[in-house]
Amino acid sequence: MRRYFARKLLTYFLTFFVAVTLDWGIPRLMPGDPIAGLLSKFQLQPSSYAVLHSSYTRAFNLGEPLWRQYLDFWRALLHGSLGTSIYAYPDPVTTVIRHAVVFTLALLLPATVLSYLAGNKVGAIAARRKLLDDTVLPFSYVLTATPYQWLALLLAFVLASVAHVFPISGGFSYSLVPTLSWAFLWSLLTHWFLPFVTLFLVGFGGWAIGMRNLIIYELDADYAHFLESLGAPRRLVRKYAYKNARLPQLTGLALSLGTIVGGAVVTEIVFNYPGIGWLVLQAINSEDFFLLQGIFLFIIVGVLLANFVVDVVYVLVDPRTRIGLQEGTR
Amino acid sequence: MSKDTTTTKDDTAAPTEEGNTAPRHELVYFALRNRKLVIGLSIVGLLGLAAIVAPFSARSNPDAFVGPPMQPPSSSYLLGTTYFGQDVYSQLVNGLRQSFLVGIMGGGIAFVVATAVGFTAGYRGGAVDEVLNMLTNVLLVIPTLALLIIVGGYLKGTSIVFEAMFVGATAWPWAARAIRAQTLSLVSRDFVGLARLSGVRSWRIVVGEVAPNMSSYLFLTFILLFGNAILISASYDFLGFGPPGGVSLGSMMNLAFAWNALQLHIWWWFVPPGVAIMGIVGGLYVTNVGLDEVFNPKLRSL
Amino acid sequence: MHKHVKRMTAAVLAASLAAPALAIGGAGASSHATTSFPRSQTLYTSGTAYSPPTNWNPLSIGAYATGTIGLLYEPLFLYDPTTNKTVPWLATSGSWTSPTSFDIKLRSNVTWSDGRPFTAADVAYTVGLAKSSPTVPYANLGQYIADVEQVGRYEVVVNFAKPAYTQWQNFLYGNNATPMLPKHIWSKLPASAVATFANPHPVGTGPMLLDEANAQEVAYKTSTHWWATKDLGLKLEFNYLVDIVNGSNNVELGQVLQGNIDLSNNFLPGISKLVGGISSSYGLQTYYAKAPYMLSANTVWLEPNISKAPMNNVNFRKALAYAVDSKQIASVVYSNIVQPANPTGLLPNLTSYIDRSVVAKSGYSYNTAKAKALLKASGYKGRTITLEVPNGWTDWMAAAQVIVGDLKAVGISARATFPVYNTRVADLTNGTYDLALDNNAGPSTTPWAYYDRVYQLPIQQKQTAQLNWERVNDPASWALVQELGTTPPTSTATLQSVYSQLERRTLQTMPVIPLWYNGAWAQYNTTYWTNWPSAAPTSNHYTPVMWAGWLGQDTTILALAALKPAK
Amino acid sequence: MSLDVQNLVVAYRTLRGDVRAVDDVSFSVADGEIMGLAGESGCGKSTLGNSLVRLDRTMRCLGGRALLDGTELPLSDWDAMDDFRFKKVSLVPQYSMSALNPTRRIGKMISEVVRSRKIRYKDVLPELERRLRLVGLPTDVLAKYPIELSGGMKQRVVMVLTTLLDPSLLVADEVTSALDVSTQRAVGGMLVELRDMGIVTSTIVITHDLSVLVQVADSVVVMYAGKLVERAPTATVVDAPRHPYTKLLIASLPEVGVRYAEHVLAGIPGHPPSLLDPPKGCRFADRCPLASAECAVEPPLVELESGHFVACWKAS
Repeated sequence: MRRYFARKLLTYFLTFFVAVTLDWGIPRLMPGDPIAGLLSKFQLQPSSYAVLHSSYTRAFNLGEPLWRQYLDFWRALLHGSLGTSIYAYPDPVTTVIRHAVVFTLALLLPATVLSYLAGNKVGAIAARRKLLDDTVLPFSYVLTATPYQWLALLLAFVLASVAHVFPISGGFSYSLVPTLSWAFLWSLLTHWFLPFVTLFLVGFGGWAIGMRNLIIYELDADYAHFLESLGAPRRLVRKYAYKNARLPQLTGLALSLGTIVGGAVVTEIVFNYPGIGWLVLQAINSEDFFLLQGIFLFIIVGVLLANFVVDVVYVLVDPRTRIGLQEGTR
Repeated sequence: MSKDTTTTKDDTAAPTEEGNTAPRHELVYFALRNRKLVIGLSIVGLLGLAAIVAPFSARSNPDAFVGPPMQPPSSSYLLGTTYFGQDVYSQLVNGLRQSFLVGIMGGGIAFVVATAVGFTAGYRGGAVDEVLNMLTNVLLVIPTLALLIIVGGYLKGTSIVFEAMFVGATAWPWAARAIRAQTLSLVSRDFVGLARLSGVRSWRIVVGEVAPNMSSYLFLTFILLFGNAILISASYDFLGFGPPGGVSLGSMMNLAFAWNALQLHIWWWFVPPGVAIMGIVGGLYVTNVGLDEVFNPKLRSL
Repeated sequence: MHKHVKRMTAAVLAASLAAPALAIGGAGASSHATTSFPRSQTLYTSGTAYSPPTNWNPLSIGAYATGTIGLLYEPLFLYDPTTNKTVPWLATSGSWTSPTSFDIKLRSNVTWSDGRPFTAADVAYTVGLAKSSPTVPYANLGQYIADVEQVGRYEVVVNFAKPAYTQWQNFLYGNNATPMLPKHIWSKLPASAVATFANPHPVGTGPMLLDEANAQEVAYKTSTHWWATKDLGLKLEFNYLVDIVNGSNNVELGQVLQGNIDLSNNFLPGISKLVGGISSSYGLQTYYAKAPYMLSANTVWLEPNISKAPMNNVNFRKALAYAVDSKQIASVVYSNIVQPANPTGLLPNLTSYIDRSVVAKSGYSYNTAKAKALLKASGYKGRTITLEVPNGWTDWMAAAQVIVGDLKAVGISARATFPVYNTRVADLTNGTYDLALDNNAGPSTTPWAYYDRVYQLPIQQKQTAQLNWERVNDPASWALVQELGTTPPTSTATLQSVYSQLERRTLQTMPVIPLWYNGAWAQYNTTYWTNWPSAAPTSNHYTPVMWAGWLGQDTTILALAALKPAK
Repeated sequence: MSLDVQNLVVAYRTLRGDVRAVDDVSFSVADGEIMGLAGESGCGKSTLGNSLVRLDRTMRCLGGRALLDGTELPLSDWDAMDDFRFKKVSLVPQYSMSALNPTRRIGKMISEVVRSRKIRYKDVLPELERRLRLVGLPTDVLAKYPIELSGGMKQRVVMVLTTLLDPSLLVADEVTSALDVSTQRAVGGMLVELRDMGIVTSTIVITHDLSVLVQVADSVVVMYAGKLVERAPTATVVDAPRHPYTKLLIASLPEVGVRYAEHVLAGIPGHPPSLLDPPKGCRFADRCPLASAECAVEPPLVELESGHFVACWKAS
């Protein structure tokens, strides 16, 4: 078991290393001079341009040779620093991200976990009842084939723009100062709802279909037939099928984390929801590659962590893996 | 997500004692009887047809300013006009064409990479497997958008072909993993062992023994990659990394969003492209499950 | 195990929902007493800030939060582009007492928000930074200024080593007018930090105080001690001004329609359809009730790279000018909220400087036949030229499509490309582009700044400061521009003759092709506040935009002071 | 008379009609008898055995009946069959290696199955543990997952579980084919032991492998193309088979180590006929070296001597 996790951790570390190295390249590989881009937004006289250019180049550590920059980057990273944001100059990138992260987590975690749980449950029920199979399933196909941004647009149009049931944008009402008051919490909740529903629904469809199809397979597995030959009631057979079908679903969860994050990005953009995804667009629009680099680093770490959690849960849930580990056969 | 609809379960297992492998015409029969397959294929087929005849059925160049702006659907403008007075119908059929192109090209490239990586990793094992696994992991973890931004930064603006190639180059990891798992389970079977012992060269074994045994699985994988490629490119387009103009379904949504279609209530600008994408991708997914049921006798119901 | 998983899930969900509340709310709660801004006492604005407010240093151009100049810090004079007049602000007057001395008289009852009086020492300090700190935006003045004298508590004399009329004028008036800084605070900073430190606790002379800032917005509270209330009878009727960081313009239109934003300075597509037209019920208003709806803000050029063929050919450039139909761009892309530019490119506030006879003789207009003829004369061989527009600038991208269509129509093989912004900047500074859209020529009190941008010499390998990006090498015109800088503002006849010459030379050589005027986008919702800036006969004809350079240096602050609650 | 099968017809439903995998088969198994069921792949033996316990959803019982201890088994009624399964009739499937739910501890799974049959786990646990010890398994296998057990151990667990409630009829479907020779013998011995101890009343052993039958079976039924062709005491079948098909089958047997009859039978020219549209008359006629005109009429199953039935015109 220890060897397994040591190996896993090594893989994670290597992946992290490669991904971070690529990420480091973002502001440096991009064509054009990020400082020139920044300064072009001010109307400057040539003399002050030269002075500012050199001071900003120093401030963003872009003057050193590349290998030096690379080492400095790792050193700073280990100290928890991701440099300075152009978009929110002079705030450090970490501060900018920290403000956005809470919103994204509040959106992504419940949407992912709830859609996963609900999708699995409903898919399992659909596999059991013909009526549900004929109604829930087509609906699920529609949902999972829906581009996130389109569902978001549709919800924003119908429920916000036309019906005015929900606010169309933002993380909370402009008229409130963030405080721990009921009014503020309510405002957070109403602004959170539509983006949450978007992420939830699209995810839900996929999980429901996945679970339904997996259960159909599982019900045809040898152990299911054996249970039947022992006269076990359908309930028990389905229970086993459901539990076993959760395993490939869990693998699916790990594989689709990237897609889910991508969905969150476009959804946040549609609703102007001030999370990481929205920040991606701001960083792109303001050509803030340092911020972009920080966000992507954050996503990389997040996805890796989530993968690790899935790995651990998988080991907890699947005795085959666990036993295999203990016997050192894997 | 939907990629789980083809499970890693071994659906190519030898048929039961009494069952016999279905002859081809029987597959056709089951295919025709399978409601999912028929519905899925009809939707994809219809939309595909619309894409193919797009240049003939479009009423104008999709970018041309043909009429008064913001016209709701009417007999003169089937799906209304955009904020700028472009014909939404013409943009839609043209966008469908682009989406299919991206789907086939992007999905195709991803499929080729996924099978190559999956077969090699699963068949060769060892260090090759480790390296390929690492590559797969890295691609699964890093946000592909980051790569797109860098690569796209060097190209002044993108094109459908570039986008399809990019999607193809980045969307394969999950499929590679699934194919690797399948290959692993097949490689342990007798016939591959026999072939190996008899000194047949590896790629011949893969092409001659392994691939045919999972042909239906591979086909289903391609269908899912096809749909994925369309969805992915739609979100790139929506973020503004697509080809310029209102020429793809994703950029139609992007433009509609950027030009206030929500507030101006120009719903006919962003609803059709979404429905079209949903139709293609949903149709493909349903086709996928239908085909799975046709290929796999165990899942057939009479 | 299953139960554990369930319990864990529930805990994660609860925590993830509570997290933002705690993280955002908790932070605010500890430092702040205001919990909300009463709607009827608050003015909501947006369309200026593209990033979270983090900086209130008026010298950090491009970085300081909306309101820093205007609401907190104030210049000596305001400039009213609609009347082309200056308005004494912290100064009561300013005048040349000799060709090299400028005398400024100050108001005597102005105080900083920390209670200290505003005096000549502050002005002398601020002007003096031009010499002592090379990072301040007006450091180019340093070489001209000899010394700054304080005459008593409320008078300053600036002595110049050599004439620098236009540069000094830019320091005093218009969108680059420099706000006055409190010496007692700023002199403690190291010289290198003067222009860059974030100044999180600003102390200014203006009508408002910084109240609260988060990633979404910055809020100001109305000060009770504003000098202009006593001196000029001006008073802000609102107690709070909240400026919201831009989302997408799409989101913003929704907020304006719903009355959540009172003043939006974003480009909001479709606004011309909503004002007065299909739904006047929204209570939306713009400066003009009909086209072009907006005041003009800057000139958009089609910028040819003159260092490359075929753009180095004057007939080719003229062909471009005749080929593009600016009216179509204005109507199709902008729904007529912009207007086609005057051939000289000078903004409407500078109309009085335009020599009509020159325009009548050498001006151009949309004419495909002429374009084709000029193209033929240029010997154009059909090389494909590209038109660069930064990716994501949606209106320009749409305009680029129209332009390319127009160019193709006269036989120019053209293609639009949409590189990322930094690539486009690099291409322009390095001179590796063919055609570009550009709007560097912002508002100014005289045409000098416009021609300074067009003709600046020498041409460097990297044209970094956005000057002469088209790389025109015209020493004669550049000499005329320099002559403007040394001609006293009082010599109006000399100046006008130089302007006429520059206008003629520009139209004859077409170094840039003015296409249309970008608007000073401003849309108001009248639900909570009325008496908005308007061309109609009202008491409020001031500039309606909160943008840097407009709010505190033009007359937007006067427009805000004229607002009345709707009741 | 424990099991009495009368004119049983079981068919697979396919597109082109019913495939009669078991066609009008009658036989009986006495109390304490172990009956072998042999034949080529696809002859219907597995279908026959399985249909007595678990009629797959793709199959249908088209006729005939099966009486167990005088009671008719409701073969076509899935739910009613549940009353018999496990308690009266039990099946050791050919996929014993994968018959146990891989994600459940064995004891837990057994307790859940037992409880689902309205039996208290506590009540059967001592007997379960006794029988595990009986077949040479430590009782702590109950705390293990299937993956922790070897193939032979899994096989034994499955056998203990299926016979836990002392069924009247045990159907053992290819229980030995996946095992090595020594384990094979042990499992065979176990079948005999189960019978000897009175745990199982009667047993049907389905196999390709006639050598196993020689070891355990009292009598043998040989099937060909869905039809019962010969039934006799084991010794008779081995030493004096009367049906030409049985003869060929036996002739191919003796070499040690050849376990799959089908490999050897490749020597018999031709293929079994399609069951979708079986030939009239004797179904073996096409491949039969003795075939003649009379074979165009289906031969009846005739009792040549006591307990020896043959369906062949040439046998009498």
